[in-house]
Amino acid sequence: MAFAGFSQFRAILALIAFALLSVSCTSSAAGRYYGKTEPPADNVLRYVSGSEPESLDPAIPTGQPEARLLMAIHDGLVEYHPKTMKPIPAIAESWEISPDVSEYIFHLRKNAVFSNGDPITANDFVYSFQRALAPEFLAKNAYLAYYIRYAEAFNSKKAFVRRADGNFVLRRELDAGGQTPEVSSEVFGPQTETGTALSSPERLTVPGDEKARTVLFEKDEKLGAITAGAEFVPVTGADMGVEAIDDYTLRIKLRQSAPFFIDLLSHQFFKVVHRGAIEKHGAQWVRPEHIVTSGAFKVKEHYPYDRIVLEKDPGYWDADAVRLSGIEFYPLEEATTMMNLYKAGSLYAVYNAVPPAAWIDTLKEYKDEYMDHPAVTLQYYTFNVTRAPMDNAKVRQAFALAIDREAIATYRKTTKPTIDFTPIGIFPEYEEVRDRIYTRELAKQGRTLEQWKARMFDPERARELLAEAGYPVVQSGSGWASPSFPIAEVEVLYNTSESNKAIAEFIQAQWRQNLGITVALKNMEWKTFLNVRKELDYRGVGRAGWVGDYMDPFTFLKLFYTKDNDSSTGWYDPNYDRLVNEANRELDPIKRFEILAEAEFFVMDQQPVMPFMTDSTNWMKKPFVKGMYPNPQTLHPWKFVYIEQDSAKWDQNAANIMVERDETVLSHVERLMQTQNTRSAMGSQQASVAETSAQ
Amino acid sequence: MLAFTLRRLLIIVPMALLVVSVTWGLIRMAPGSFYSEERTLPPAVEANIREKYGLDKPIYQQYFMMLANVVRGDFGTSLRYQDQTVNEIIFRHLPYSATIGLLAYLLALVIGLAAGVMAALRQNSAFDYGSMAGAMLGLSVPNFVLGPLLVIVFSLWLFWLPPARWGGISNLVLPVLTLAAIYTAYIARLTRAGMLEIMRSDYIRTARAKGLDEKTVLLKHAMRGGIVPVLSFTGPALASLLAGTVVVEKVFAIPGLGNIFIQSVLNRDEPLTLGIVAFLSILIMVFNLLVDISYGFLDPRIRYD
Amino acid sequence: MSTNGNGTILTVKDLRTYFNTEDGVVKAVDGISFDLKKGETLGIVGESGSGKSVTNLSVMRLIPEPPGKIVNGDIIFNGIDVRALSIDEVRKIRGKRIAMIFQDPMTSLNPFLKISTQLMEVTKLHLGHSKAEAREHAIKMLETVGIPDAESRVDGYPHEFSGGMRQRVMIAMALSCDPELLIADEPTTALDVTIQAQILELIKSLKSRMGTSVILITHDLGVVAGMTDKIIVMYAGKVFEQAPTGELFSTPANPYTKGLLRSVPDPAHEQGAPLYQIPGLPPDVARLPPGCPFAERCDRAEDICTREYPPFVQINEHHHSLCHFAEEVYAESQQERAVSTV
Amino acid sequence: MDTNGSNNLITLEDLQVYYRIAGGILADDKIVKAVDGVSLDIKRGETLGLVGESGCGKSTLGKAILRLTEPTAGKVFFKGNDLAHLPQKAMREHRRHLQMIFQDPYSSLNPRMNVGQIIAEPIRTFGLTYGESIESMVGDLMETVGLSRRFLTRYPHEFSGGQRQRIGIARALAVDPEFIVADEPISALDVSIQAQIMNLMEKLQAEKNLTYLFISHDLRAIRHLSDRVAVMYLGRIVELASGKNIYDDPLMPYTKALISAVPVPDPAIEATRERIILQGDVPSPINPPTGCHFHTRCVYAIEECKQIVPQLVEIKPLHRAACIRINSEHPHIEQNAEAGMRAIGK
Repeated sequence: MAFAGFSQFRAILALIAFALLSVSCTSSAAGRYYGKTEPPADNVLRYVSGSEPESLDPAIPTGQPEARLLMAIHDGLVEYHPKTMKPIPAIAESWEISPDVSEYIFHLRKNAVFSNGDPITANDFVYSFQRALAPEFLAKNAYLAYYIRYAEAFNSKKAFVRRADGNFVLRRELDAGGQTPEVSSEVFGPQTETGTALSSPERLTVPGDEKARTVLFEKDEKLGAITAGAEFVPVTGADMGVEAIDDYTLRIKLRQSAPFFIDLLSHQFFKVVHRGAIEKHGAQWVRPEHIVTSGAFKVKEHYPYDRIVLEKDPGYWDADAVRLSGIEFYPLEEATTMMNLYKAGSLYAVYNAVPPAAWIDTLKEYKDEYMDHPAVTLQYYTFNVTRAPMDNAKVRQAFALAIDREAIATYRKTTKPTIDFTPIGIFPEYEEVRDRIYTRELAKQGRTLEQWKARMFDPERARELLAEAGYPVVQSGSGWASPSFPIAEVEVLYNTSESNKAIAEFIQAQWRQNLGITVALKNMEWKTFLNVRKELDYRGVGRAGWVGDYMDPFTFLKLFYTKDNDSSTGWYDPNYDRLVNEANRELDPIKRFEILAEAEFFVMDQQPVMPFMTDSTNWMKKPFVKGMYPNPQTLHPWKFVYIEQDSAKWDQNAANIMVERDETVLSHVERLMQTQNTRSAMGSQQASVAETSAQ
Repeated sequence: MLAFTLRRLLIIVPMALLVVSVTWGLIRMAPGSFYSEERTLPPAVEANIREKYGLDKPIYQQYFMMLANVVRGDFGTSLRYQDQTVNEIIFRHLPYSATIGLLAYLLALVIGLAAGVMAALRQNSAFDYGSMAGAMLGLSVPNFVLGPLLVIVFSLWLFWLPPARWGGISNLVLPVLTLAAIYTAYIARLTRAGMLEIMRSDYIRTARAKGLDEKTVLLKHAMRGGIVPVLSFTGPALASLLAGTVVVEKVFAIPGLGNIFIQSVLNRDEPLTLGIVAFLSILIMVFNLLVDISYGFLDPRIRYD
Repeated sequence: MSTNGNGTILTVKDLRTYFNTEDGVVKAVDGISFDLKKGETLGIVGESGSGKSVTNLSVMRLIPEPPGKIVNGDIIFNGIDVRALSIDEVRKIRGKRIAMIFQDPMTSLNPFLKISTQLMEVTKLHLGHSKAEAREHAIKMLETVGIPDAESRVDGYPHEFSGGMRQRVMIAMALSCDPELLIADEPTTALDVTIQAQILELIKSLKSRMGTSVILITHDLGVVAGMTDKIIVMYAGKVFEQAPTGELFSTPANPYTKGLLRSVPDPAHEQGAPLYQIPGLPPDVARLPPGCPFAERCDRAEDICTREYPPFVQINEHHHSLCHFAEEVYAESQQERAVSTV
Repeated sequence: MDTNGSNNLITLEDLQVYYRIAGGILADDKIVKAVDGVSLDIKRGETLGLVGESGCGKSTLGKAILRLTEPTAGKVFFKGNDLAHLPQKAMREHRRHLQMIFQDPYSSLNPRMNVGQIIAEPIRTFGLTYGESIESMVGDLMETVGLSRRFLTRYPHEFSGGQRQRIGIARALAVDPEFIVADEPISALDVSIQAQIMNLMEKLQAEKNLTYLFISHDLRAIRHLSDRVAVMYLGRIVELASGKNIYDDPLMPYTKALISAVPVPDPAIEATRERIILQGDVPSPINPPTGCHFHTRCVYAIEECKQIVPQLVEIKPLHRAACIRINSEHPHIEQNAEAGMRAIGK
């Protein structure tokens, strides 16, 4: 028997396999539903959470997989609205905001308890925040809380400087530039000793570590002079701007104006934890046998890498409205495996971006199940502005103009083309304001909004810009060439993945076609890539993506804020910081958006990054699962989710799911929001924002 | 033989330490670290983390600290799953891999040996061609293709078996079949080749000349020699099967050691990676030793001195 | 079908065993006939590839099929037509009534099994021995073939024995059931001369004690000279000469036999003079010429030899030679003998 | 050693080759004395036959002379130079004069090289000639050993055993050696081919004035080819004499048995001659018998044989033997045995 044709043999096998796979995702298109569709009799939701959660401690993990899971077992001051993700009351049944948006007073409900029956009080929040921000806790999410006064100082082991007369050195004594404005020093809400202290002018903080301090003082003589002879008092958790005014009233004082801070509080990092359990069991308090939770569900079983089984907590303050009797989370990672389980009826929903791109055309046929909605994400390329030729804004603009974003979006199927840094379709009010401001700013330059929006694709202008930058583009055969362009200095760096590669190749082809420049592609393993990009060790162009942390444009725009920003471009401009500070001090949301839009225009005009698409949430759920919405982050507050046994009431067209009104869910949400709506006028604007976006 | 075993056992320790050291070096050479993420950490947090994990100490100190822990068999806690020790994780996930691996191994052994022996006996028969073509198929279809194929047929078309995850016996069927396929094929081919070689040997002619029937010739005289090559293959194979097979565990979402291993590497979870590497290298060395010892039982000519 | 006459234990008539190979049909044995009387020893001499081993494997029906096949001929053993038997019936003869020993005692014993196991299974099978009986018998047989300390060595493995000892074990095994015919296929080729002498001596003495008939296959004319009653010389699958031992050595009637005899160095002669050599190489059995297969190497070949296949000439009652000039060669040999004896 | 005026090409002085067999951590290493103090001369142009049973060390001795095995002790003089202690680099100089022919012509030829390459390899290695003349030289060599030049590009598997042995000989001849160790060159061959190879070796010796160490267990071939014969037993030379003397008048009981064991292709002789059948096997070289190694199988052995290591001494002119029971006055052991211990004057 001859095996000469071994390689052919393999090729044939591969073909067979491919054929079968294609069949598998098309064949049952005949049926209405994708695979087995039977609601479970046990009223337990089976969902896939992604990777094995790093920890069940809400203050530790940073990833989406944990976010999906932790919001089921831990409760916080506020909860995400299931559709808009704006904050709705949770343990805090209402809150008040100070006029300069730097202080919040939360009124806690009195019937909230932990899973062991202990009542949840304001002190539990104080403990939770202090624990999470303690430097030795090493929380990677700590930065989320840095808006809280002295939180960063505490987390970074800083110290106050106390003069011999007992007075602390104030920050403003040193701060000449006035970058971070002082907040109001009037106490808002109940007058307390701590409240007064928190409202006094911000103190100067210096490194707590003596060595680091010495180095700093040597560099900064002025600082050295001010602190000479003074005593250094370490910043403690108690110094932070979090105060339990009484058992059910919590004060949070911020270091700056931050209207978006309330959005942040829905994040798992700010959930309340049980001090007793933690002090008793240490790191192991998260084990199923020890864990004490505060959410609608409590942990029944946890088999790492296999499943986490939750059951409804009957003691939960909102338990009457919780409809699922339990949730099983499967920590899976392979998209195909998830889809298989979904098809086989063992999973009732998959999360965002699970359906493989190649299957999407087929999956779209299942209108009752497939969903597609803008996500709070942005895909963009960064330019390393610290190196030639990308230090030249014109080159950057040329590169950004030379790609056909519509084509990419069509090619990638689930994305929408984007040119600005805040993704479209997520903040409709901001977008409206932004168009107005852009028109104004462009007029100053003698340009129009239409011209600006033509940035979507303008190869001709791109070639002009490149020529202006000193790299003329000439006709070469049927295409273009830019002989003088330093091609060796530019490459596209991306982290290894099929889709990143496909996009990089697409963009590479666009630049070759429109600018006559063929850049090299370079891929790296994720962690390596992160390091290289952060250190600005790349030449020319780097891939980047950003997922918003909260529902405010600032979650994107902050990437360019302050000198050591996260943009991985090396771009920084103090004018930008000034604008952002001004915006965040503004309590009127529209005015605030105007200033933010001005800031966005400022940065996008300089083009340190090249946004090109916004991802869509593309996912599926069985029609009998209700109350799960394609919200921008596909995070589902589980207490609103339920399983509908009556097939007549199943979701019919998933595309309409956001506009259709599910009484069961919305009446629940409205009931909860009532407590906040009845509060003072201060709080009403928050609720109205939530209300408008809900429609 | 005792001396041989002792000597080999003694070698395992330094070998495992060597493997661990090399792995450690590779992890440290790879850029990035367990705490790096899309979002850059505030420098203060990063500094705190580095201090806590001793990353601010000189590299040789870190190496010797690591080595000292490894020698004590204490790999510490996982960097990612901080409430869990490395040893706990390994021994928690080993049974999943071992169950699948052992079942696949037994299946492969039974079917592979039987098919190999039959094919050798009926050389050039339809059975021979059929089973060897099957073996060829088993060898050339990678399990990341075979697994999904089985899933499509048995889970998504027929809805007979679950497509993934751990659970009841029905959950075991597809991963075990997938995993066993390639080993069955190997064993069948090795057995056939081994048996054919033995069947041509002089002592088989002697056995036949004695008037023994074919069954006795085969089972009593040919089998032992014929499976020697199988043994040398299956020993290390069993070690790797027990320790988990990444692809199958991925495809079927089995919480086995292979899966954990890959994750630990991707997470830069150094203690976990080192722990698994040490465990696997010891496992493989022990199995190789067992194979070498069992040679002695199988083949009286082999002596251990 | 012929039957064995009185006293004849084995008759082989016009045996032809062919092999299908990639090079075509190899006529490994192509028309061999001989009779073997009870108590007689037959020597079959030939170089490698001459078909001597295949002849005897054919007798035992041990030719692997495919690729081999006995295409023609009668094999009558004690009146039984061996070719007509079912394979199960053949197995009852193998090892019991006809036994074999092989060239290489290193590989002919199963290295994985104890000597006792290998010896006992024969008598358990053919003589219905119980385990204890078989073991006792095995030890007795080992003692018979001169293995010292048989009681303790019986449980050893083959590799613990020297080559000579292993061949003794093979002989013990072969003779366990007191066979009527022993086929010894190059039993001493792999052994040292001193051991060869021991083994030949052993076969000789056992044969006379047990009355076994023997077929001794060898390439060494020296070995058959002292051991056999008659000899068949094979070349390229054919019998070239067949004669009683004495006559074959004294008056060979075939140029090939003569050449073989002359090319063995004679220790009695001084060193120096060149040795007689048969030129050329043995033919490729798959591509035999139409004439005499030896013609190309034969120093007295004439045209007819390459053209026509030679006749099998009967010189006298027991002496045959495959040669166009058999009579002449015989006459020459007689003359030479007369000269040398004078 | 002064070899001036002597006709010796090779002189061995107390050559020893010991192997160490690792004993493991709990057992001592074992020593195999494969060659145990051999002293010999090989004269220019002669053939020295070396005979013995398998495992007696004859191949090791041959290899040790060529330094294919490192000698443990002793000296190997080649034209006055002690090869045994020469550094490898200096050894290379001599190596082309010292060649070897192997028993198994198949396994000693690289199956991936054609005949031309095989024979040319030593020529290139020693840089004897270059370019096109290599091919003509190889062709000449092939004809010298009786192979057609046409076979130049064929591969070893295309040849019969005898032809392969011719290739092996041609390869050895390629560097124009003076001394060839032929290690069982004919024992793997058919009878009719053995004669061809022996004749070829004799022819080449005459033409090229070669000196052979001819190692074989075939006493008939040894007798035919050798001027002198050395009989080896368990690492020691036990008898050394001319071929004629060895055969016509062997002195050592072992030699007698060896010669007697050779079957004679003549039924008349076979029927009448008295054969000495040795009992038992060659003892293991790991733990050889004390005294005279042969005493365990020797019918004439007496108590002293177990203790005294016999020296190889001249018993008759040009005939040396190592046996305490014979001496020049009483060279025949049968008579000594009959006469008992009186004969050796105890």
